Amino acid sequence: MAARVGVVTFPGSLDDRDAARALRIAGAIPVSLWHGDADLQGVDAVVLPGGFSYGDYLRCGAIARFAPIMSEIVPAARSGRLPVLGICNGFQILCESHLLPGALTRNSSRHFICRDQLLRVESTATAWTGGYHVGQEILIPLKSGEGSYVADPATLDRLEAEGRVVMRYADSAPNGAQRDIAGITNEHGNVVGLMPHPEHAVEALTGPSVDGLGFFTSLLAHLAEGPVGATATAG
Amino acid sequence: MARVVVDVMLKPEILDPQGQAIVGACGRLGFEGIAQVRQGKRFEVQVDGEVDDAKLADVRRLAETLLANPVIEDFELRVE
Amino acid sequence: MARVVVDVMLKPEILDPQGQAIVGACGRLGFEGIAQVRQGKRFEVQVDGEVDDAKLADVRRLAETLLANPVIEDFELRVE
Amino acid sequence: MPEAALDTVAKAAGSPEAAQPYAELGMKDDEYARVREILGRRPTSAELAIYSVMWSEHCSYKSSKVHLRQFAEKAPRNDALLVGMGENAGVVDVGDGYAVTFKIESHNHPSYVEPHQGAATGVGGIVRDILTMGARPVAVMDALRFGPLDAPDTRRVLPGVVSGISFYGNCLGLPNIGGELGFDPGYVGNPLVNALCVGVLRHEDIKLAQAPGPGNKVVLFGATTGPDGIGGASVLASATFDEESHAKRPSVQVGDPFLEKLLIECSLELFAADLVVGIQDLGAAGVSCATTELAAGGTGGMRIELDRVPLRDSRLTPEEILMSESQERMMAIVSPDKLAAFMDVCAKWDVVATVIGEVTDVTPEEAERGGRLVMTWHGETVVDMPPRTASDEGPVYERPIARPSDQDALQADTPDRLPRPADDAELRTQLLQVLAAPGIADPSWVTSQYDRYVLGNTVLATPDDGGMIRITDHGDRGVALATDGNGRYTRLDPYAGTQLALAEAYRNVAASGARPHAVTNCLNFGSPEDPGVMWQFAEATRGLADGCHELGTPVTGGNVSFYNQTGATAINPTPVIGVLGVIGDVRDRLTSAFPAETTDARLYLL
Ligand SMILES: Nc1ncnc2c1ncn2[C@@H]1O[C@H](COP(=O)(O)OP(=O)(O)O)[C@@H](O)[C@H]1O
Repeated sequence: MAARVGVVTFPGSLDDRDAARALRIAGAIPVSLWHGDADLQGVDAVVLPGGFSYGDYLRCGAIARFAPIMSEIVPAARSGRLPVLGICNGFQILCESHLLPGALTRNSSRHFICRDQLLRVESTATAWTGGYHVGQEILIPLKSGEGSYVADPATLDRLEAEGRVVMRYADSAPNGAQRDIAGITNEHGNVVGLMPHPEHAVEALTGPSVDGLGFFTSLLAHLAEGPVGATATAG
Repeated sequence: MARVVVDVMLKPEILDPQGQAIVGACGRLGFEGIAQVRQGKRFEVQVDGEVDDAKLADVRRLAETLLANPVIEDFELRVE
Repeated sequence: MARVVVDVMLKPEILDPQGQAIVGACGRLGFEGIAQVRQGKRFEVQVDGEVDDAKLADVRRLAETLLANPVIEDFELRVE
Repeated sequence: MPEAALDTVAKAAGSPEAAQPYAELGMKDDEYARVREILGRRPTSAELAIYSVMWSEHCSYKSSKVHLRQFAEKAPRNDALLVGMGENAGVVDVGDGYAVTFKIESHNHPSYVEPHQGAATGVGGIVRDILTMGARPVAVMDALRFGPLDAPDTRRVLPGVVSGISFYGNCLGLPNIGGELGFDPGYVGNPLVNALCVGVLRHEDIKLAQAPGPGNKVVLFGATTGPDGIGGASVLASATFDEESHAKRPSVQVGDPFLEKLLIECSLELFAADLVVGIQDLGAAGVSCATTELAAGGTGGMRIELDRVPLRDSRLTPEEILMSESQERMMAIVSPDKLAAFMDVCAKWDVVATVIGEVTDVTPEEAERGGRLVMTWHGETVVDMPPRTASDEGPVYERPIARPSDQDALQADTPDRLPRPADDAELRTQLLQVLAAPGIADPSWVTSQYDRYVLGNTVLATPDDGGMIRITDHGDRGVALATDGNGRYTRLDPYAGTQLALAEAYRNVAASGARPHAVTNCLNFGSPEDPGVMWQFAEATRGLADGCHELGTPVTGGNVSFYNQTGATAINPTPVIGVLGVIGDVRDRLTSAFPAETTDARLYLL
């Protein structure tokens, strides 16, 4: 049976339909989850999509973190059970929820940046990147105003040491992200936060490439294999 | 080095969507008795040397032209 | 109704592109002697009734959980 | 603040001689006299507020109407047009039961006053127009004109405008699929910010601005009403921007794209559940416009309790509520049995919704007079007027027209007198100059601030000549769009210049592989009270109507922006023409670049 993957819609989510489309193309069944329902409907994994939840007025992701659905997602994700991919605003929500360390701050250019971005895969030991190979370069859109990843040096060192930097901007970070970090994972490898948008690179017609599909097909392969811990060590 | 703080707030008649979003969140998070929140900007301006009248006038001009948008915002200035 | 002001500033070690851009602009606009500018947020929180210790504790909790992100920001609170 | 005395209908009837500030509200003596004639008494101040905004140039098209008629009169026969001009936006059949609606609108003056918010609310306004037709907005474009890059004011205006469009459009989740960026000294004190939105709907989902069915409820939903842009409709949008209006500047409209996003999702859910009978967005003339237009489009009768309008500032007077331009508001007509379901959907999206009145029956005599709109304020009647006289029967002017005296000299001044490059080096220098001109050079410093990927259906966007989107998630049908305009050409020859703009947009669409289907336009001109400007306008509209006739492509809507001038100096006449095309299979689209895999291909110059 095809995997059922939830896509959460917060007020102000924008890329939820795109994430659902990407999952469908990858062969999963997207399940729409509403921020106000504390109910995961038994999904096998969750995508927190991009957008401007609550207008991002206070701080990106700061208000969405407290949505009822997050009260279900956070414990399941923290325990390593539930694979969660946070894209852009979703990444910000994961940081605000302390599922991932660090924070995302204003681009160093102070402008919103929409561009096709080359990334280098740094870790395949996650639920979402097992199908790539380390060192592979992929081209997917980056579109954000607050995409500059920051954390204190100790945290950064730990992330590096534990192999938890998942993607880096090839060349250099266009937004000022520390150590060119574009995406990271938690200690179990089930939670991944990524600033660029793989769901916008799943069809040759509408994306700069189809390189983003790998996130979603990786998840399906991972779910087919069994529990997260197994792949995390096998990766 | 001395510091001048410039507080910039939206004029009271101007819509403040940010403040509204926060009040909404307060309600959902169970913070009672929060009647209104307005969000503005705070600038900490470090000036070289003492803050004399001329410096202060400079910072005021800076606030008017750069830090605040007088069409929609008011500002206040104080030496700290 | 009483007002509690919450000032939120980026921690000193975190890059503040806004502040830097302002310092840069100061130079171009001929404002001399501006050594540094940092931009933060100012929240004016109106609470119902008096600001007693319990209310203040509430606002502090609000600041910690919602208004500021302790990973990158510090905050200060004062009754006005 | 002292409570202003309430001006009621009873008071108005008893004090015919009371002096009224109609001139300050932009009304002419004869217009005011006509209001008195219609009402058979002096208007109340609330009625005066309604007539002044509804009869403003901006809302009534009083100077342009006689010229715009030819778009319909000369319109080619076209079965694709499902809704023509006159509604919020035209609707075009694109096949398979789908339709698209698109329109371009100006927000020039507000963007000069406060560039970021002005441009942002410009996007917000056009998106609500499209939503109001029953469509899901799916893409935006922006056509911009500024003074020279090194003009001091350009430094204030340009970044603000771009950040405003970026902020609002990105936050709404609408891909920006194209636009224009032009520079000319004429736009220093008067930038042009024209925003286009396109939406997709099924044929059966078309919604109209009408209020049929006595007993149906009038519901205001969305943002609360504040003092935004009060007087803006008549002062800001249609009067010359000068020092004086600087001084009495009304409070600037601030956009809340987050609320607009909720409003979009909420409205689409309301439409899908068939919970609205008629709908109108609140634009420049706010409640005045929505109530008079909805009533006029229905039974003609409506009763409104103005004190029920939820306010952001409790001190607002009825007149101010009627003139407020607060953004992100809509008005719906809802049958009583569906009201509870309507309110539930609004609550789901955290959208405030309030019943403020109901549709009423009118007698045949009242219908004859233009219907009957009654508004009360805490029980006192402050408005009692025939709504159609405000919405449809405003003044219409045949403004004097005169070919500018310098037109011949301008046309005689051909490029022939310019020196030709003497050698290769000079040619090279000149070419580099042209390529480096900000209007020609790579605009990605602007376009990279716009999200072009969101919704996942963008097939072509910057840097291609036109934008193209797939209109459904499951098929391959798409539409292409391009906007073009050239103020210098149009100044030289308004008739031909407008046709050139049309032809360029048409070619851009055709070159993408789509078949041009419909035309929208935003006519940016100086003061209609200047006969020279009016001549330009007459020539431009004639050129567009003839051109559309020739090409067999109808004008489905548009917008007129007059009074684009600094002091007595008008901008170059700048009609911006948008063309929409249809493509059966977006996979057949053509990009502007040479495909990477082509070698040995031949180049043809047509
Ligand atoms: N203000 C704008 N907003 C969005 N896209 C724009 C804007 N200005 C220019 N573009 C896009 O940039 C590209 C190049 O623009 P331009 O040089 O004006 O094109 P053209 O060669 O057709 O005149 C086009 O894809 C155009 O749609």
